[in-house]
Amino acid sequence: MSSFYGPLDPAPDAGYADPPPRKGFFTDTSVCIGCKACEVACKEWNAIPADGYNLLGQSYDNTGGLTANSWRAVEFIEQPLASGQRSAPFAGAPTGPSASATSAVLAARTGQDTGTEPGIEPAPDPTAAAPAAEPQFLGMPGIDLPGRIDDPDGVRRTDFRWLMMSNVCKHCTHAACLDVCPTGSLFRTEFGTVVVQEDICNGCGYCIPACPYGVIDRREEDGRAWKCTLCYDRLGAGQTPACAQACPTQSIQYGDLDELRVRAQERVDRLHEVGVGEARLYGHDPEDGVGGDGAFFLLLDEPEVYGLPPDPVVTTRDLPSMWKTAGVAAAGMVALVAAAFVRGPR
Amino acid sequence: MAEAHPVGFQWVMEAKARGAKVIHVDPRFTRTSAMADQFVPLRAGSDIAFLGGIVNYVLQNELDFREYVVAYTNAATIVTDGYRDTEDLGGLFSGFDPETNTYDPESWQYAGHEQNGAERQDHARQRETAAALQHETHGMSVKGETERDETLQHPNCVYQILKRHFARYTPEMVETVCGVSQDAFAEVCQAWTTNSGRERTTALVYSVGWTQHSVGVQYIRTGAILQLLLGNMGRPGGGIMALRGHASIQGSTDIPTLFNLLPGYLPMPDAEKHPSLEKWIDAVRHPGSKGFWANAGAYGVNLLKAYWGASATVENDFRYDYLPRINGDHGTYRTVLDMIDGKVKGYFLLGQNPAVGSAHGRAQRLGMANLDWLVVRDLFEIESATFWKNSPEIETGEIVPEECRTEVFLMPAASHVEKEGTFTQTQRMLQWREKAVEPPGDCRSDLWFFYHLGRMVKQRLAESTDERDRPILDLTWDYPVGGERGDEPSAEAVLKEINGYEVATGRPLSLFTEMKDDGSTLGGCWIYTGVFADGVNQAARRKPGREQSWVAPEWGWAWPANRRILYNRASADPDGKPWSERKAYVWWDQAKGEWTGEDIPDFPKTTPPSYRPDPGTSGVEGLAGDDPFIMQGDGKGSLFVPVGLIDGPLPTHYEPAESPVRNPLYPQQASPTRMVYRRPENPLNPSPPEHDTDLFPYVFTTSRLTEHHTAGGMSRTVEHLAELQPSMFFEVSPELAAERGLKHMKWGHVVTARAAVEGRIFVTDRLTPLRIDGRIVHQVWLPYHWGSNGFVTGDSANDLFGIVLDPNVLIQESKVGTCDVRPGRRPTGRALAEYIAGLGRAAGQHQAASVTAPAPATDPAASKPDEEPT
Amino acid sequence: MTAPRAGRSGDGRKGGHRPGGEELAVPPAEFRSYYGRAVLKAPVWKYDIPAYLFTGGLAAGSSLVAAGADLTGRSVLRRAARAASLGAVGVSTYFLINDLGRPERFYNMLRVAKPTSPMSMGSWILAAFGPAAGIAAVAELAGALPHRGVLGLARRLLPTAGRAAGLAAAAAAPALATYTAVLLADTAVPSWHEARRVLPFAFAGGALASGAGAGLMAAPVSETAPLRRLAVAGAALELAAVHAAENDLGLLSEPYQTGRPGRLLRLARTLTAAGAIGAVAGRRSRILSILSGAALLGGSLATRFGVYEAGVASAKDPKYTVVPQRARLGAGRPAGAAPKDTGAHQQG
Amino acid sequence: MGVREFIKGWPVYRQLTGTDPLGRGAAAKSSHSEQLTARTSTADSVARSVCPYCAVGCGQKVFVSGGKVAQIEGDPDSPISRGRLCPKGSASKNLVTSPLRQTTVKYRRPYGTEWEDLELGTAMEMIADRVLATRSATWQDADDKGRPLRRTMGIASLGGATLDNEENYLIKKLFTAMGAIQIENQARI
Repeated sequence: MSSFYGPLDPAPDAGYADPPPRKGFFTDTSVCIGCKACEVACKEWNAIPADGYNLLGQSYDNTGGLTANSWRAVEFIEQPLASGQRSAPFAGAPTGPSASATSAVLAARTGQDTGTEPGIEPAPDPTAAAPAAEPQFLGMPGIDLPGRIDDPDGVRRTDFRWLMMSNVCKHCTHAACLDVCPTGSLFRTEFGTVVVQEDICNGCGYCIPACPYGVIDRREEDGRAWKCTLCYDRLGAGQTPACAQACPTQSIQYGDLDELRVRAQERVDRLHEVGVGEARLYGHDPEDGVGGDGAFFLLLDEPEVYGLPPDPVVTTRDLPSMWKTAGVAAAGMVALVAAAFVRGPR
Repeated sequence: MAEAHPVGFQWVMEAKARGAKVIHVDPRFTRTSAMADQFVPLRAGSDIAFLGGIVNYVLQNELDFREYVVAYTNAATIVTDGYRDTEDLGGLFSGFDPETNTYDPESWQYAGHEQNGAERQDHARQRETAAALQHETHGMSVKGETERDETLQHPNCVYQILKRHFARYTPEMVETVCGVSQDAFAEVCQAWTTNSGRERTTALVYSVGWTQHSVGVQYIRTGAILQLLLGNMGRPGGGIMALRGHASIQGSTDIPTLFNLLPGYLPMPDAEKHPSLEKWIDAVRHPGSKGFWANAGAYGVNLLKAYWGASATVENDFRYDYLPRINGDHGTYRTVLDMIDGKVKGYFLLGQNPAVGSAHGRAQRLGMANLDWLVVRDLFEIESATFWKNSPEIETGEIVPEECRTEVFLMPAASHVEKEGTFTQTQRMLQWREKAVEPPGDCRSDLWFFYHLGRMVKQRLAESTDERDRPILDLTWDYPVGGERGDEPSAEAVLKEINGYEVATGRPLSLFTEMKDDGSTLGGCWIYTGVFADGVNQAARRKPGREQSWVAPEWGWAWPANRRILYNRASADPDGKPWSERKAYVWWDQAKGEWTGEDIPDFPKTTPPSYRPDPGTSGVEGLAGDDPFIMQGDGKGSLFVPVGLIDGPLPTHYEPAESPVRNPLYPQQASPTRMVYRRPENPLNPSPPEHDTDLFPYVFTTSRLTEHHTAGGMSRTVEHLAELQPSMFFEVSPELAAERGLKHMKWGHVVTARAAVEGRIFVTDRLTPLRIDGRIVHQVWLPYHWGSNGFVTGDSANDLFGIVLDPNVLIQESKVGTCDVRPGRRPTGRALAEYIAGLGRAAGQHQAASVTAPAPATDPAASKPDEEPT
Repeated sequence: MTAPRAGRSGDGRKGGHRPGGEELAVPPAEFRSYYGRAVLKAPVWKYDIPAYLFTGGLAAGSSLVAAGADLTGRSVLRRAARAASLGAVGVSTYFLINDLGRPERFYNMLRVAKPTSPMSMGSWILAAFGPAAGIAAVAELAGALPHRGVLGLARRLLPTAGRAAGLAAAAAAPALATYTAVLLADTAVPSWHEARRVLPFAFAGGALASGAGAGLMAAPVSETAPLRRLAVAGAALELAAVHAAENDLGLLSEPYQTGRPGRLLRLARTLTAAGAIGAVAGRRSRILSILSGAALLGGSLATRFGVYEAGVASAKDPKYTVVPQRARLGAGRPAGAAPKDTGAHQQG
Repeated sequence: MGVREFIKGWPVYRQLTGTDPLGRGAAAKSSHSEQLTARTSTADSVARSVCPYCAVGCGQKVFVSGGKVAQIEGDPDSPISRGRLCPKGSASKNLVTSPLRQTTVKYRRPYGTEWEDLELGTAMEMIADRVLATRSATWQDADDKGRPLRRTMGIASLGGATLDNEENYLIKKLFTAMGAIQIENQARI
């Protein structure tokens, strides 16, 4: 078993003798109502500043993502897709092609001042957000909407679903942020979680590009990196993290990771039974690229739809080979210098 | 429910996890819809048609829970011959007086009770005084004995009347009126009916936007009829649940700060109807009626004793004459119009922000600008305190600070952690809050404010010999003070007075049945008696939920008598046995000779199921052993309401006061009895059959966002909430966006004859056009949380509404109206005033013809039948 | 405001409207995302870090040159190279500290010694290299000291110490030059990580080229023959490695070719090639040598900025995160199934 | 701290001598982390409270340290809410400690354009004076048919749904005794 890759119980690996069972989050998006209690509870407990009063136009997501000032961030995805278990909500409604494509493009252009860096950037290419071409309306107001009646494809807005997910730090088994931290500010706790020690961090920023999930971020006025601590202080006192405690629908479940994984699998099985075939777990697998996440999810669509990487890998997996390559290059430098000076005339 | 009451929604999710089907009916796809098994979009203002359609489905297919319906409701009761239905009269009931736009309910009475209607002399007055709100709670004052046909075949029995009344609410009609497809409607009907009956119950949950319609009371009535027909009342997992929106709005109705009520739903005396204590009491207990209102004398006397203590004696009718009298509409909207007219001089705002939260914000602000003085008690500098410097009317020049004489006192209030006291939550449960810290600076509780105001007023009048000052001088006002500052009145002492005690010994009463009408006991709110039973603050009980039964009776205290489900006698069959084991809740224990179960039985504890009163017996003893609805005069659930409602004994679909469509059901367009104030500052948009209704072609509705709280005074001021929804926006469907050239995230504004409100446009699939009566109707949705103060600011959606009220309870229609939506920002400054005035003029041209004919309006912010087979 | 989803037909949506309009090496990628926003957080480093990549390489290259000059008796070159090395490492330290969010806590860099953290390793390397380079440079001042007294002793001992220190610095230099490549590659930044097999060579080559370039500018032509060879070798290595990054990483080469990083790297290529040619061609011309040296330095500098910015660009666009990972999954090669390095390409 | 302690406290030393050679866990733990405690465990007192927003009535625990509210969170004992809170409930501490809260009396004189400060006691006296004056000026003894009214229509009040039952009780009691009847609250809205 490698310390850099594959299944691992991280706390003993990080030098804790007889640690408590590894703790984690299971975020079940199928019961998330998008209330954002998690965001607020987190901010209240951890004394996180507000990060700007910006309307983003991404459905009800005005947080925009995880930043140093938002350790939980609720995402909202409006989709003209079947939900798997419900009646088509708009069946029979006299509706037509949707303008959501346009909407998404506009939303994607919105940047946000989060008081952090890099914070939330506008999408580099907003058209990438568009699900489909903008519908062509003929601009003739009337009883029947333009483009509706002569719809050759018979495309009508019937199905619809609104996905919500509370994103959070994944507390990877193999955490790149922690691995690359030069000061030991980021460290593995006895609970197997990954925490920034605010008395140590010198704001070098290395953890930020190292994270395969784009979680950790730096607070501008403060200069240090911040992210979810899984409420390390509360855990130490035997308490539940603030977000999980607040969550009205138990979308965020906290507990021993092993037990959560079992519970999650049962939930997926149950959803499959009732026809929600698209339910799948994300980050639960100790065999994945980060050795499994301490905070994993039940999703109802592909991870990238939620802004999650579909197949993340801890960069440190390749570190040995990278050091090796660097060694070869370094040796090459010596050789070349030697050759340059030794050979030939002055 | 997920939007506005997320934590309550956990129980819906719990039910869903156990297999319950969740149906959500709402004009817009919300967070609740996202979790529902079925989402049914419908047109705002069409709920009675929708629910009426289900009632019709139940009746046509005889799917009612017949045993329950026959035994526990007034389905079998015979109504007088003179009754004529909306079926016969083009959408009106018999007894309509077009002069006053009110009904004489004489012809709605039960057979043999005809004189009942005659008692209510002035029907217009009834409407003005929101008499129905009083009746709502002091029970339907009918005599206990009724003529019944338990075969339900008599043509004048309620069941048959109901059947005829709702016959035209067919699936086709539902589709026409509501825009709900017949398939979707059938799915709802089947789900609701198959999940109701002996083994299963279905819960109907609504948010109180339902009340904000010109026919709001009848919305809820329709739900009640349906739930009674299906046997879902008084049973676990059933019922109708109102999700109220303020921490103690239930408490402020029970111990009312309402013009027409006194604590415990006793009516404020009416100058005409209640000249004496006896008349006042009789109006409540209605001699001859069954049930617990028969003891109203004790309730009333105990209140008077609580107010005037030793000075209140049998000899002086317990100072009944000290009570001021009402004689008309003194509701908040009437009062605001009176302010505009200069009739009101002083105004207190107590944690309330009408400049943003009440309908027709402009009228609210103009009213405040015409006072002598205004006292605002709040945590924050709310818009109602700053109308004189930054209201929209400053911009338009309608309010000029240098010319506005209103003196304003902004008094900082203590927060919920800085004082102790009880809130009554939406299920009637009182919970005591402990004080955590002292209020900062000059912040004080309202208890402090009113106690000291009262003390100072008493001091100033101490030497007065004026008879009008006696009620103040004799008022008992001797609450102990303490706390760190030494001057905070004891909330617990007040709660003890509310609970009531024996005058001689000070022993707290345990139940309202201990109240005497001879002055030997006093109690400020009879329904709260028991909250201090045994001298213990029962509302402070905090036995962990997990350590007690699922009913959790030892957490807090619910009125009355700590009952958690009202009318729970109905959870057992007429013989006193549970309808089914699954749904066992309260039942008759033959061995012990008493009612028992999971909850406190809501029935005389030892009255057996077989008990039948002797003829002529009234009051509690008049209740038969199978009369579960113990606060109703006949002990039965009211499918048909012969007494107490202003706008008809049965719900009828009328269009909202402002509607883009003609009423497809009846010639009568809008509720004939709705309260309309025709004044220049209150123009209404034209509705069919008036002309030019295309000035305002769209339907709009408002509701809350999870991230904010009502008028925003407690959320725009909180940075962690303000950042989550930082800007005013409104939602339109892609189709409407195309029609009006609206672009996502660009500015747009919504206009009515009253106001123009701007915000960012959200183009979303969550709104859909509907096909109503052969045409497409678009709906616009707005949140109403913004104003000019706080961390985030924006226009107030409530400015868009005019003032039209439900005649029963005088609540405004602020969940539906018509509007236009335009791209770009609204005009500013004087141009805005001209813009609105222009719209108002255009609208005003059509008003003259329309006083009674058609007025329309309503719809639900959220109505959601949740089905819970657990 | 529907978020990313496939079009009605069920396929993915168009991903790539490229800024700049250059030819695409790969067809437009189809992928889904959350409102088109980045999955990753781009590095927050300012100009300090790419500048440090250059100065660190310069310091390393110079100290190697200095050692070679020392051992081969090229004293002017030695002196210049030692000075360049110290200067570069001094500036490097400034850049590194300046870039911290909490500069006053720079000392925490030596709080731990983590082989998993290239930055930690780099700090220790710098901690070793810096004093050595400093002593070596200070040793050059020996000639200015008085002959007697304590300073006289120092005057006598310094040359020896200087040689030892210079050799020590040279020993650390290759690590100093190449660890920065690992520092970039050891991130989730797609175009850096994917280039992990080439970046060390690019930076090694760049360090040599810039070390040689600095020498060319400072030393008389009589002492620069090794530098010219070194310049050609370093430049060739740098050019080859960058070329590989630009062409062999599939979609992830795109950021190296397009936009500002593409322009920087094209500039770098021109400068480096010109510098190498000039170094050879200008062996008798002091002016040409100086120009060549400057070109080499400029080329090395532009390479670092180009590489840096290409990485930033790749992190800001979700395409570069999602598409390769999707491809990996589509090919049945998820990260988890392949404990060994399974980058989409194998380049060295 | 001596050199020895300094060295021993140096994480590199702990890496070399302890169980965490890679310095990613135990060896890297800082003194701040060692001493970390939850402020809910160290609070001076805890008040059992109820959320002030909607009418669901979720239980809250208010933790107090040094006379200040340190944390407000859900009460797991509550059978209503089971410890959970919505975003508004979760923001309760932010509500009661908001920098926008008014903590002093503000007064706007007739035709004034700015707020002025006022002593609390003065404000109370002024309000009492105005209440009595208005009551006097607008008193109605009887209607036109001589039926007693005993009231003033000059004083109105709105609010109460966010207040305590005890407060509503006193409000109604006092206003009723004074003859003010236009006493309303959100339940009418």
